[in-house]
Amino acid sequence: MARLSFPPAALPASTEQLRLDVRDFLAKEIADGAFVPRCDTWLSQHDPSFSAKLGAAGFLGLPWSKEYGGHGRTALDRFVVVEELLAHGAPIAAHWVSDRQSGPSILKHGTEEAKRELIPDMVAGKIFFSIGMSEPDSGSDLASIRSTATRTDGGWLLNGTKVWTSQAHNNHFFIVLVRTTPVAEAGAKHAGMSQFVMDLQAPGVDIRPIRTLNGHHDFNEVVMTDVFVPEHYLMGTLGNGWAQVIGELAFERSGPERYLSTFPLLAALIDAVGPNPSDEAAAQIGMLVARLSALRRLCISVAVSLDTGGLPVTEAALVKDMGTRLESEIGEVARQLVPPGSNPAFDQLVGDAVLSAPGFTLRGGTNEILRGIIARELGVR
Amino acid sequence: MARLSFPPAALPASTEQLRLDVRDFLAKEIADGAFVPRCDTWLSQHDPSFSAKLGAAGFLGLPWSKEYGGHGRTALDRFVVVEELLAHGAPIAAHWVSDRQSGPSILKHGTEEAKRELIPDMVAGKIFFSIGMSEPDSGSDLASIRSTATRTDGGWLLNGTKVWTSQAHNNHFFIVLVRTTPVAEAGAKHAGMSQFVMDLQAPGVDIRPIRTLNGHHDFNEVVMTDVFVPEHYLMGTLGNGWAQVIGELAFERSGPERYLSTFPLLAALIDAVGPNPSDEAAAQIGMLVARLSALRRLCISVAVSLDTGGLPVTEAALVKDMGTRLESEIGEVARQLVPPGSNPAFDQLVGDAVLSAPGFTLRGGTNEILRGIIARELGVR
Amino acid sequence: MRADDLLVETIEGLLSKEVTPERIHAAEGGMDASLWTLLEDNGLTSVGVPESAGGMGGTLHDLGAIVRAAGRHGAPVPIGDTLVGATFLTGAAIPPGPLALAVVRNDRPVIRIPWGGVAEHIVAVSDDGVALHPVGSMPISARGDNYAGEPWIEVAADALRAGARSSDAGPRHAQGAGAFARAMLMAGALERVVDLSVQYANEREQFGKQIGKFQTIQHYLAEMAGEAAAAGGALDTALDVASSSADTEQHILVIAAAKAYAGRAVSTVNRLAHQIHGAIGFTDEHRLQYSTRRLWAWRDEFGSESEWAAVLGRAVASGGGDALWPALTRWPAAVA
Amino acid sequence: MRADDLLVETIEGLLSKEVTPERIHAAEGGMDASLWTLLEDNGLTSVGVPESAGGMGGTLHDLGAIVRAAGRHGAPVPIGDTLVGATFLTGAAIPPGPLALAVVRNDRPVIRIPWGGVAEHIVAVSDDGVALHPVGSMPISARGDNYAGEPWIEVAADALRAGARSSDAGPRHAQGAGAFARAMLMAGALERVVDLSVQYANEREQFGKQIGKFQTIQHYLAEMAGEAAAAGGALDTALDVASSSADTEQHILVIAAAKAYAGRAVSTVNRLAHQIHGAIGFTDEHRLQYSTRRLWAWRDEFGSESEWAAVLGRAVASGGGDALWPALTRWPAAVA
Repeated sequence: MARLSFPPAALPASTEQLRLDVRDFLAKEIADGAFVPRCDTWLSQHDPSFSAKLGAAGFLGLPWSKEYGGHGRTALDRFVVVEELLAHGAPIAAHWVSDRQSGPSILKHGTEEAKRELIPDMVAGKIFFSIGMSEPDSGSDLASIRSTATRTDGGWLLNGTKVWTSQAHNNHFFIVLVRTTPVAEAGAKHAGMSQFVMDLQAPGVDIRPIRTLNGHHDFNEVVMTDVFVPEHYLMGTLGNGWAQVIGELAFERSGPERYLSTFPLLAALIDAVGPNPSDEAAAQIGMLVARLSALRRLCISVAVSLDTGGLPVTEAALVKDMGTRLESEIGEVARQLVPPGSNPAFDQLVGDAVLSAPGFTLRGGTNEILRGIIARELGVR
Repeated sequence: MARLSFPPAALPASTEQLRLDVRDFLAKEIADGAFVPRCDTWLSQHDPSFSAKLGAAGFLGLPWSKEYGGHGRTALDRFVVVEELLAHGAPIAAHWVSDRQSGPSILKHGTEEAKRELIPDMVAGKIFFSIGMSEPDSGSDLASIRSTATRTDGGWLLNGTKVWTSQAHNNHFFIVLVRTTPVAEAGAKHAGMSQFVMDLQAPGVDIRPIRTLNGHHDFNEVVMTDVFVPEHYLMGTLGNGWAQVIGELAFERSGPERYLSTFPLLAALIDAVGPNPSDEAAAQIGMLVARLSALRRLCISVAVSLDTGGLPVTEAALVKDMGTRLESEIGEVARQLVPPGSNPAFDQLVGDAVLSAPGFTLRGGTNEILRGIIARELGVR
Repeated sequence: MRADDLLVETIEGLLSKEVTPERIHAAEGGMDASLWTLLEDNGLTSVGVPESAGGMGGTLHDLGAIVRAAGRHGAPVPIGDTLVGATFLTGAAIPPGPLALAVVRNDRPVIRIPWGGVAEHIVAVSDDGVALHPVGSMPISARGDNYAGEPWIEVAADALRAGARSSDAGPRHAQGAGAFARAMLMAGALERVVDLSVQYANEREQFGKQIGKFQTIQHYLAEMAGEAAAAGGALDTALDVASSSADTEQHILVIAAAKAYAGRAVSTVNRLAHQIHGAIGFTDEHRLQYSTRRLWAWRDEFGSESEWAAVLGRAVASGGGDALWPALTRWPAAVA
Repeated sequence: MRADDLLVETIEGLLSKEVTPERIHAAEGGMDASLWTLLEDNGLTSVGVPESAGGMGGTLHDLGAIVRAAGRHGAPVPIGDTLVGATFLTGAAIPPGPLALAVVRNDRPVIRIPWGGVAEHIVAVSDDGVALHPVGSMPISARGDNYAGEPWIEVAADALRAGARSSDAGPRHAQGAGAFARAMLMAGALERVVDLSVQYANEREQFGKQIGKFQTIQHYLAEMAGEAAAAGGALDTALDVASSSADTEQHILVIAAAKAYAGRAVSTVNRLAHQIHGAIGFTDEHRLQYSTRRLWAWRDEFGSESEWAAVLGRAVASGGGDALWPALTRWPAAVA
């Protein structure tokens, strides 16, 4: 019987000092009024100056090679930093994509020139990236994208439309997936795609806001009309874009941002309920804590596996499915245990959670897609 | 947009006196120690003497024509009686199928001879029926049954195996669905089936117990080997069995037994929790009550619709889907609000509910089948 | 009992024509004044107020049908609070313009008043009785919008309490009335969210087929339809009992059940609707969010589902187990 | 940290061979004495007891692996309570034969003792300390079986309290130990139920295809696998923390989380497993119910999920919001 594998794993002791350093840093920032803890900050709270402070403090690009300006530490060191930033509700949307996936992607697939040009400023928290994947009609069926890149002198011309590019209006670049060979010629739906780094300030780029029901402008539509991309911004092998993207999914899906988006609300809920809850209120809070603790362990197991060369795609999908449901339910429990209207700061956190929740279980692969992946791995055919 | 229809409806005032009569009757029976309230009594608590008492009191065969010994009242009168019996956890498994569907079926489809022979004793609570539908490999796919009836002198010879025939070991007859034309000849999977009344004491009938995980022997396998059934036990039109069965589904699926199976536990829970629950315990109990009340209203709407010639098959499916989940959840809430070990009578009711719950959402059409029916009616194609 | 057919047809026709996404959007943070005027001109803002008091007359079921329709369409006007607010003004002249309802609880120094930002008068119900205040006369300490852009205000309880005429009605009843209006609105909006989801499931294609062909989507829709139907049933029961029973404690309990059920339904229905709609339903351009944001706002106003379920649960607990079934059979009672 | 590989192989091999549905069935209402003897002969009934005290030695993770395997196979012997019960007998000779664990709470005059019906000795933990009683010496006031046919007894608290040797351990710790054993058993049984369901979904055909091809069934399996994995993760954390931290209050909290999570998982996993298996899984002849009945029984024993979640919730509430995250990062702590 196939079974998902979450081998017992713990973070190495070497991460402990780093954790305390980040915690101290954040305590000072909060005390200085640099930020007020919020929910879902990795998507919504874009603060370049805060990101630059993190860069200056050495908390970005941790696992990246020193050769390109990284800190040469481990992915688990980054894990710990990210956990602390999320749990404290810090404004980390500016560097989020850059630090989580663009940097690693460039280091793995980018040209030498691109690495030298981009990585140092990403480590410094000064250059920020978005993701150029979804298209208006692709939805969960990512392989159906239609944007194209065609050869031109010294590089490529990109055309098409990307949607759901978070923070494109505030960031400098995105890594974009486009067709370099038409489906008809490529033979298979997944063939003929390539990835490029693209400058979001380049001529021919039109960035239009997509406002969401929570009142945010986090997302954009990015329309590319003959946007020139220099040759050295091609990522990896021409035509190998799909495989490169899929290889990153475990990294994208398994992080602590998949269950900690509403952690600041849970902490606030505990204070709002006070030290002597009824048995039943205590049970509701305790069960949320038990779930968080269990998922955190699974998440660490995935992180350790990734760090040691494993590719726990299904396990990551499972953590994301369960984690995003949990972070949604924290909002539901909170609003029922503490009715609105008595504490504006608390109401703000509840509002963040309730109105942002629909996104939790959609972004980065809907939960229905994830469950299909899990079921296949379990061996139903 | 297609939408399910639950027109506002209430029981007629004419049912009120009957309700009070049943309630008085039951109060006396409980006081006399005739029964202790239990969960899921319509399936599990088989008590011929109690059924005979109900018959003598005039509470069975209520809507059936006086011509055949019935009381000539309405289906809504029966509804009220059944509600009271279920809510009080009375032992009603003996006459349950007979009163709910076999009687109406015989009155609608049976021969004059069968009606005269069987109905009066069914009204008296002295002849009890089971259902002969499912087969070992049919499961949710009822049209795939393989039992047969072939013509013989003066009647039919029945062969095959029926499973999940509740109380066949205690009852007198079942109404059985068999093939009278092989699939190959009938053309369509649903064609060529017929219904018969069959005597469970006839030669060639072998009744074998199916014990269930709750420790009960409620169900049986009924093996038929050349069982003779007289001609006058044919129900309705030869070959029309499928349509006859489907026409009864709304009646079978919409009754209050689809949400009241664990009502006695809810009443006991309220006493066990006591008059001063915490806010959160009160909310859990209150929500169960709100759900019961809402479903009861939908159920009454379906009953009134059926009574006035409607065929609310989908609405009945909806009530059953929601009601069976509710009656399962009552057990889950109860065992968490009142830990086991302090009150044996309460523990008994919890045990009834927990161990019988898997059956609630399977019997009479699994909830997955029901949801497919509902979705089709909503207009997804 | 049911609402007048002609009335239902009138309100449905009117709202179908008037309440467009563009107008809902434009009204956020305020209300749609021209819609209000149209409703007022059609006499729909005083249904349930006796003709003798200058109203249109009509039954509680008529009132319920209007507010439910307003919920179904997301009408950006305080029709619900105006209609239930007027029922507290027995013997007083009912002023023109929208009303807001203030539940002046003893344990709160400041009272949040839904729709206070656009109402002309506040019906304030406290233990001292009922007071009618022009909004302009009230010291407003805070303003804000609920999730749906419906503007509330906060006013000191003492100011609201001033000038009250003694009444049988207290803050519990006002909380109940506000919750009743929300249960009506929510029953309508839940139906709309189901309808939108069915429609979307038939239109949207993924992996080469309509998403409505996926079994999971079908089951989501079935579950949503069940919750919406049950919320509607609970509302119908509350309307029946509040119309026919003289016992106002019974009114509170059936309203509790209706508001609790509606709130419960929102959690499931909104969640699954957004899951079905995917990213597009999360944008502020899609019709869905005009309904789902209202549902999230309304389930919190005048008591959440857990607060109302606790009201019902405490009543049931104090009655004991044997009293539960007889109580349930009175919700609704049999009728001639 | 993890259990010894050879040990895991040994217990798995042994139980795979011995624990057949027939033997589980035959043992209901008692235990499988020959299985017990076999385990004892292999030294598996004293793992976790130091060699100096006549035990086999081994770590808490070893102990956990044995009990988890017993849960996975539904082994009808009190191996869990025997192993955790022995940990209270520090300094005392550990008697041969199965142990049962009595949590002698002050608020109960009579104590129900799981597995008391077949144990040879009772480890009774009260505020007076720890007492070891031959079962034969105890006044048994009631007998019964849990849902899985595992026999309990009830004994007067005073009789259990008699002769206690003073100890740092009190009834809270014994409740925790019993819950810990249940969390181990449940983690194993949950895995088994998922495995059986996957297997059945691949075998059973309905409407002309394997039911595992229906999207709804696939999603049920995914959800079940998630709950089982998380329950296993919570157990692993409890084992790690209880092995490495000197703070027994921390032990109680991670055990609370593990038992609470396992109980929560049972509701989902059992419900969906039976829904997938249909009628056949509801019969007493199918393998499934040997696992699901145990899970229903175990989630109630030594505290339900809501009781343990409340323990955790009260601890968290008393610490305040800011203390939660630092606490979570110690469950488990980083290790060298």
